[in-house]
Amino acid sequence: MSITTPEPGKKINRIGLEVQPYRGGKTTLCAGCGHNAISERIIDAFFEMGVDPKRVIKLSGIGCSSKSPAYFLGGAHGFNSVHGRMPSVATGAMLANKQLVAIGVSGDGDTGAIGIGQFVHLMRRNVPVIYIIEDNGCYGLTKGQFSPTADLGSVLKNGVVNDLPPIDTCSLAIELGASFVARSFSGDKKQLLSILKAALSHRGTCMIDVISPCVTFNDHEGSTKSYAYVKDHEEPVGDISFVPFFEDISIDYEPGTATEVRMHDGSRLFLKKVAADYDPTDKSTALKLIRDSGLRGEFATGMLYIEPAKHDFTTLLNLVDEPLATLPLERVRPGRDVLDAIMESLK
Amino acid sequence: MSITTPEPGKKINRIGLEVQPYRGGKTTLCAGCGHNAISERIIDAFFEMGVDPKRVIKLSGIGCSSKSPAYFLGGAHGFNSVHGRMPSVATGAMLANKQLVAIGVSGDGDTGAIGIGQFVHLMRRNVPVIYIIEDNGCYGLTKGQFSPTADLGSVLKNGVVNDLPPIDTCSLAIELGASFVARSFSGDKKQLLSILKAALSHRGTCMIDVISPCVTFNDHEGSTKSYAYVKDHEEPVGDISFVPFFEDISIDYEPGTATEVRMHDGSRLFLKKVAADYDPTDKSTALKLIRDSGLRGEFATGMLYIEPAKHDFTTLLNLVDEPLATLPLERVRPGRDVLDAIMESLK
Amino acid sequence: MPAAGTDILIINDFSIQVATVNGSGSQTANLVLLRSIFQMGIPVSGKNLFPSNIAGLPTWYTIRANKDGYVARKKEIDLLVAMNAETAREDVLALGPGAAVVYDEPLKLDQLRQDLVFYPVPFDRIVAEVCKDAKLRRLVKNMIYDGVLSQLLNIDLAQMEHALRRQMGKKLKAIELNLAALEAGKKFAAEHLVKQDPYVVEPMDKTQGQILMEGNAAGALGCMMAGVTVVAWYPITPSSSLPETLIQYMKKYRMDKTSGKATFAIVQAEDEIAAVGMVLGAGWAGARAMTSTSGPGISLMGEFTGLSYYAEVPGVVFDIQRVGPSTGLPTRTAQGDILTVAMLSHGDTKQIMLLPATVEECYTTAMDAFDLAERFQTLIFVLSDLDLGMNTWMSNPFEYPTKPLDRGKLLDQDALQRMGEFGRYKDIDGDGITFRTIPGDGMPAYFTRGSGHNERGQYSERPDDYVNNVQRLARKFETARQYVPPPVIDQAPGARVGIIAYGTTHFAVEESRSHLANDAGLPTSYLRLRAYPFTDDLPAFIERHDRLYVVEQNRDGQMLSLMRMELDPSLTSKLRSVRHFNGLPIDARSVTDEILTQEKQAGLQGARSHAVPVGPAV
Amino acid sequence: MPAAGTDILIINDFSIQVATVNGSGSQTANLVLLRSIFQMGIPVSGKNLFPSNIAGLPTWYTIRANKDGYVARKKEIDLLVAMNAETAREDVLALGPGAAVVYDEPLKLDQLRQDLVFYPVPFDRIVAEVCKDAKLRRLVKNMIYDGVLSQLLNIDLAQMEHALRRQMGKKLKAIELNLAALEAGKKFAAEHLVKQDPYVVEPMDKTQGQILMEGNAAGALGCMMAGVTVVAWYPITPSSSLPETLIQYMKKYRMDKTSGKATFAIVQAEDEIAAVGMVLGAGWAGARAMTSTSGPGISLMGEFTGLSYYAEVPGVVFDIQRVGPSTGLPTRTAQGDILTVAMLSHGDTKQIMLLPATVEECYTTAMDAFDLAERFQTLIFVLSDLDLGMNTWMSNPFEYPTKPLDRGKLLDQDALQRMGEFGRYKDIDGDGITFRTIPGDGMPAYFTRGSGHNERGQYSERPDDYVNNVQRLARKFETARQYVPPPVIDQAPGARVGIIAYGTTHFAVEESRSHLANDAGLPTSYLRLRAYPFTDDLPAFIERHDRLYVVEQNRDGQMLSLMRMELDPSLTSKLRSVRHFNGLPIDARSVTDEILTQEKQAGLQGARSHAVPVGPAV
Ligand SMILES: Cc1ncc(C[n+]2csc(CCOP(=O)(O)OP(=O)(O)O)c2C)c(N)n1
Ligand SMILES: Cc1ncc(C[n+]2csc(CCOP(=O)(O)OP(=O)(O)O)c2C)c(N)n1
Ligand code: SF4
Ligand code: SF4
Ligand SMILES: [Mg+2]
Ligand SMILES: [Mg+2]
Repeated sequence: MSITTPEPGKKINRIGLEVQPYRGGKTTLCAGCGHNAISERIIDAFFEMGVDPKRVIKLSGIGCSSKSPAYFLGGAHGFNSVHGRMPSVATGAMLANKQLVAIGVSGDGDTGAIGIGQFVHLMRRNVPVIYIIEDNGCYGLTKGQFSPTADLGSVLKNGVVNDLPPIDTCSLAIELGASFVARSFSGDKKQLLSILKAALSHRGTCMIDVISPCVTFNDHEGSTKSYAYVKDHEEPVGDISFVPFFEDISIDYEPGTATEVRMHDGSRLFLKKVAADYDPTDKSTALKLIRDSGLRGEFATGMLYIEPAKHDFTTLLNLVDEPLATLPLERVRPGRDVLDAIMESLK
Repeated sequence: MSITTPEPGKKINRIGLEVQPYRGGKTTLCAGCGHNAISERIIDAFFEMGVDPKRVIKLSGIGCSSKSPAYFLGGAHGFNSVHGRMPSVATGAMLANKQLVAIGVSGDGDTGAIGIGQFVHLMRRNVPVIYIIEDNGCYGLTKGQFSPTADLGSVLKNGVVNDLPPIDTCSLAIELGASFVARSFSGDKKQLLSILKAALSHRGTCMIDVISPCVTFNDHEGSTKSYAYVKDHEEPVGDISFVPFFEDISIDYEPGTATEVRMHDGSRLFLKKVAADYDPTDKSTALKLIRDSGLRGEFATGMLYIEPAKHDFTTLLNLVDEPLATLPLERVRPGRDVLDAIMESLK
Repeated sequence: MPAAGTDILIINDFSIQVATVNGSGSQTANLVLLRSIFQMGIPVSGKNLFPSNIAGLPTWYTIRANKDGYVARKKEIDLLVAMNAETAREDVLALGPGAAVVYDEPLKLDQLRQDLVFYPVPFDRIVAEVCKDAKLRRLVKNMIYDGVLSQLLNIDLAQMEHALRRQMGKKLKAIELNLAALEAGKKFAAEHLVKQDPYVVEPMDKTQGQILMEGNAAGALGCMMAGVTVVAWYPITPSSSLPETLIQYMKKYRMDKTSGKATFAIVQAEDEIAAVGMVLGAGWAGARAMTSTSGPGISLMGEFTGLSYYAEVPGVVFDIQRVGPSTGLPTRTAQGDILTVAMLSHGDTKQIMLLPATVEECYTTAMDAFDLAERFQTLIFVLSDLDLGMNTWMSNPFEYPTKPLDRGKLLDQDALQRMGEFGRYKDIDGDGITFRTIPGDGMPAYFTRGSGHNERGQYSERPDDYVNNVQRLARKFETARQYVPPPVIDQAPGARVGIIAYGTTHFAVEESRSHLANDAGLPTSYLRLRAYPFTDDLPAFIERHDRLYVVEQNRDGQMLSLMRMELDPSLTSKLRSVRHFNGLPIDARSVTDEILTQEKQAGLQGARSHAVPVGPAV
Repeated sequence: MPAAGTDILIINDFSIQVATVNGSGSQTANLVLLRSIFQMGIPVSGKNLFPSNIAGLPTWYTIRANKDGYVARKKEIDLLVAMNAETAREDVLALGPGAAVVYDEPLKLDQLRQDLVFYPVPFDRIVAEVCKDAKLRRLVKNMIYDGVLSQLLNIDLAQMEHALRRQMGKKLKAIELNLAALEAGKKFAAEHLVKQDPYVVEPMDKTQGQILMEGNAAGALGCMMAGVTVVAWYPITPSSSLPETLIQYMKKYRMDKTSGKATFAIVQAEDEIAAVGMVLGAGWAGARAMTSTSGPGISLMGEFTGLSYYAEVPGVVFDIQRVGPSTGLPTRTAQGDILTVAMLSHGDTKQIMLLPATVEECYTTAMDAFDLAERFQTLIFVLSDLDLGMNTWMSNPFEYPTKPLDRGKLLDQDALQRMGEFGRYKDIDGDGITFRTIPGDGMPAYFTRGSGHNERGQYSERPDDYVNNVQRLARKFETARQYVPPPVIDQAPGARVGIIAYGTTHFAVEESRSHLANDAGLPTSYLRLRAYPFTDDLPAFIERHDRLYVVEQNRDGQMLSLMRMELDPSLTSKLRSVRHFNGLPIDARSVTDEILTQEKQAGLQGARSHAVPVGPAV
């Protein structure tokens, strides 16, 4: 199996762009913050897939994580909105222009606490957004309080122990209707990159929970979201091989050892099975897998669930092909006859 | 198996009260509304369990369902708060006085739409509240729009078809940490009464989703929340026999055919198994059961999940035994020495 | 038809109140009654006073017919139709002497008072005769009082039939049944009732070519004509009928002819925060987007409103006001959100508000709102109310819009050249309004944020960047004064007293002015506000008068407060307050009485006390 | 120590600004510096100007020492410690002539200007000598500038050592290392730097017995002493340190001695809506409950605030204000939420606000707030700000409260007797405040609702019930005028000009008044507001003066707007506005300059323009 990754330097991608417009401003996050690594993978994925930044919108809520859209894809429009409400803003933007590619970045506090309501409904609607949770189990920007994804028994720097069960955002997303659900780790470059590229080929909500250690507040012994802990307890559910539609590569697996998924844009995703009963297109097994690894104190990473053919929200709404935002006057203002008819009916 | 149900009339209960203080104001809901039947079961359960109304608080959000606390337990304090926010109000009240018995009534719109965020966090905290969703798949009070529990393909009176998947509040509650999760039907007197009585013996969040048809807006052919449809598609997961702590009754089941659950207050719950692998104390099987019956187009009712020993939120917070609300001054204002010491440390 | 027992006839000037139970299907009968009078050429209005409940509680429907075109609520009920046993006693006791009562005979209401005219009608007996199917009787019964009134008031039965057919469309069976009831009612009245009250209808020509419509429907129509493409809403009384009517219009008139697909997206959001969030996301991405809500929703939209103000994202919010605070009286009318909306959200913010008074203005204001939203790149709040939104009003037919859409300052090559490098928040025109680009438009991208930013939209915490930016926002708000709809002014020659009002208060004021001028010899000038911020017309109008009454429907004199905040104290010292806030639409007599009382006081004393609002409430 | 190169010495009157990078651990060095001066008896304040970021961005810490006790921000920096390469150039260019700069030698800042005093220090070299472990150097390095300043300013090294030990507690290793750095810094300065600036410290006795504290800690202490039992909060800058300090206090001092259990519940809620919802649930059930937030949280609490107002449920909300609108500048200070809070929530609502200015008032106001919440059965808003909440202030030690808790009108037998039948909203005392019962207290139950209700708490849509109820609420608000903390007034004999301010603006005003009186010959009277609604002291004070300056830290003159809304125009015509809103704490010079400019104009012209607020912003 082989996927060509571009060398650094003046390499240009499929649509003739250098990596520059995929980069963003200089990060103001802490050195070593997991969020920075995720930004880099996002840059790589969009560059390698040849997505035009001018067609991309980047959205976020509030938090260290939510700042990160400023640090990638400088050529794209960005919207750093308010705490926990990125889902509604992203939904509105995609309704306005369904031709855009939306990437939303949130934090575990931004999503799990104040934003869980909008999260639920975005998943349920299967709005075409790549929704990334940069998950560090704490509130980085407000100095390290526990977030709702903090594990039971995880310990804060100041010794406070978390005594509430975590919200598993992947289970929730699967349960609620998201059609592409994955979990990864900011330190796992290869896996994260494959997932992001696959997400760019999917039409519908791609919910990607990326464990992303907070080096300043939650990277110590006793934390279950530290680099060390995550490296030790990550359980990939299988290798991911992604073949974009514009590459002609054949992948060989022994029959029965991998699931092949054909994506919306013609790309192909090969998911190697680790356990025999692992079926990433079946909700129940996906949910059980997550729960079981959780009970073992581990966390399953990789493509957890995928439903490539599910209708996304703009399709459900039967929108015209063109962006609503720029329909010309004659298509959005009915004629004089319509007004006359309505007036007549009211006389 | 036998449980004595009180005859009508001047019967008094265990604590010497007639049924009168358990009744409420005259209902202003539509004749035939499922919510009224639920109010009646609540009256029965509290009366039969001999819970003193003066120890009870009734809370709700906004909706036809949320009006119903005015129609039961007139002797209890009630709080009809704002739309979707009953969980936080109930949490605060129980922190103020953990000796109270809280019953919260919500609707599927109140909970599933605007209130889903607070719902998630109440479940996660396992706050000791009996949380009832009077679930009619629509917004009754605002005249019949779909709510997020409306089933895929269900049809409104005006012909509009629901094309979003429903939120399964029971699955969500189990997933999130509620320790007592049940589903019932306003038309199933016996089952609902047993569940409510068991809930009164449980310490922790009792999430009870009660399908409760809206006769005015959602009781027609094509609706999946009509009386007719629900009667046809209800799948009880098994008989429930509840033996309150103050009754000395023995129940005989063939070994292996029932699960016996010992409740917080010493009451006992016998759950007869329908399927061999049904285990109401195991999250995964409970979730699977719900999902599988859903896939068959049916809905499982009964006690879906129970975890009797799980610590409730007030226990987690290690609160003193007395109500916080009425602690005397000397227990809530530290002495002069404390202030002096603090002042000294700041000099 | 000369009435026995009365000496004078009162022609085309009365109010009818029908007291029923909600969910009992009286709406058809009431609309038929309203429409038949309207068709006879007499100005009318119809107001539904309903409970926050689905079925079983008291409801009152009030029709006012007035030859002079005054259609505000009339304080006095001239003719009561008492169908609701529960409230009948109280309803009758509340009437003024001389009023007439049509009532269900078994209620024996005639024993309650001597000073009224009573018309007992055995509804159950009559309905049993015309409607064999007992189950249908409840629905048909109401049509009987229409028949009775047709006889008593001299309303043309043919007009009632016409109205009924219109109402019921193709339901021929139902029409037949209802017609029979109508006729039976009329027949009963003709045979058994002796006209004793003075109220009669005579044909006129004052409604020729006019329409009957609710404000929410008119607003919806305006939104469609404004080219709205994204609608996110959450049900709430009295707002829901705006988006719900819009859905109907859009499904009918805005499906793309060739593809059969929708040129719009309408989403029932999970709550008001999500609704306004979607609006802002869509507005940011270039769509004309809107939501509609009422007080509780407004309170929830505070945070996003601040984002819209500060990050400059367009959108339209309809606030169909109801009685607050909190859940309040969801089915009663008020103008109580003025102050809250004007300064919605923390920090230094000011919101632009539009204030339609008529159904026609609901239509035009909706179109203005979208233009202003794109011009000023911020949320525009349209403050209507329950009375306007849900009740039935006469209007001239609406005009087809001829102006093109104002999409505001979208960056183009010309602007880019003038600017040098693109700066999203660079004020090159000096009006506080800057140029924006839209994702996917190929123009330079920028980063939108609710946090501090400089002219180029970059993150900044610099004191000077912050000050420059918020001062520009203040400048932009000043610019808005030139763009919002100016007030409508009626200057009475020589008048020393002025009245200031807005929204539905207009109708009571109009009528009160005629009372004041004709009956009390007090001519008044009138300024009707149509927007906040105020235009210069307001201080100029105040300047021209000695005393001005700000009439509004809230407890705290909210618009007066805004004026006091904004205008010079030498002007605001002339302002007095007339307030009406019991949930019923304001009526002319209350306004007149209160103004006359205050005028008398003004004659006696000079100075006024400290507390605002000046003057007692109506 | 006479300074070479300067003729006059300026003793105990200067500002020091330390420019570093956040996350670099300079906080210890800064606090040691602050505290050592304080310990020498000189009045000080310490203000941290930090970015909304965790590590790597510029941060400035400013210490002001002032023999006269003026501790507002000083506009001019007298001594800059430039540790941050990124901002050094700009920092130096912004200084006034004659200022001194201690800087990291490689930055070569002395080449930038001729009119400053430069003290180059080779920090890296010095730190390498005292700290072998390269990893620790970053943290220790800052202590070197303390040593340098000890030498340059004549700060007793023993006091620094004392402060350091206090700060570091039992970390002996770290103390040793830091002490070495301190000494090395002092030694370097003694050997290599020649004093050329005039600023020196001399021991005084003005801080005897005083404490140093942040407002949020003081507020937390007040809450604990007020007997708070339920706290629900959501993290947000600059509020978080209030609940976080409270947690520490409560864990230490409020665990039940016998059972070891908590006499309190503190919950990190999922957001601000839930936080205030929990507060209301708890308040309704009888607990003293509170939350603490900042602007964005306030915007989210609108709906619940209306419920609290209308259903009359007690609770306390701290708003530690930061710069809005929207996310704004989360780490900068403002007084920008005044208007929003005063009329938070739709419908006719008015909220009670308390306005502490000092850390001591944070403590006492917290206690007042809980008493008022229970007395008035509504949310009480305590409006502090970032400057007060997060910066370090001197204060007299706090007094132990002697008043019992005011639990307000809880129904008892006496009241029940006077009332006849219990009516939750029956006003038997005429003050608008009614009696409540608490679940579990055995008294009659009632039903609380945000919808319309009558005196007995029953659901009602009746116009009269509604009007009676909201008029009673207005009456209750009037009653509050007698209960809230009255303003603090300093009447200057013969002064024609008055100043009105509130909150942290106080410190700049105090100092400005001395400038105005002593340097400009303009004596001023001063009224410091401590609450809204206003007491009668305010109009009386205005009455006594010709011109009054309302000084505040927001763009729109928000408190002035409230006064214009409420007071008679004959009074408000005297009010002018002085505003400062760039995110930095207001300083005296800006106030003085602006007042003098406006005074000059007042001398020239009589009339004023229409627009509010009057006068340009600072
Ligand atoms: C309404 C509102 N409440 C609170 C805050 C303060 N706040 C900013 S970021 C944040 C939490 C961020 O946590 P998370 O989303 O996990 O992001 P991280 O910083 O950990 O990446 C909070 C509470 C806010 N900005 N807005
Ligand atoms: C903030 C807010 N938004 C909207 C409403 C209007 N509203 C009242 S009840 C309701 C929905 C009720 O639906 P549900 O909870 O299912 O209760 P049901 O009436 O069906 O029993 C809505 C949207 C409101 N009261 N408050
Ligand atoms: S505080 Fe934590 S989450 Fe925030 S930038 Fe630093 S490491 Fe990342
Ligand atoms: S509208 Fe529906 S939910 Fe509401 S009371 Fe009537 S039947 Fe019940
Ligand atoms: Mg986080
Ligand atoms: Mg419902």
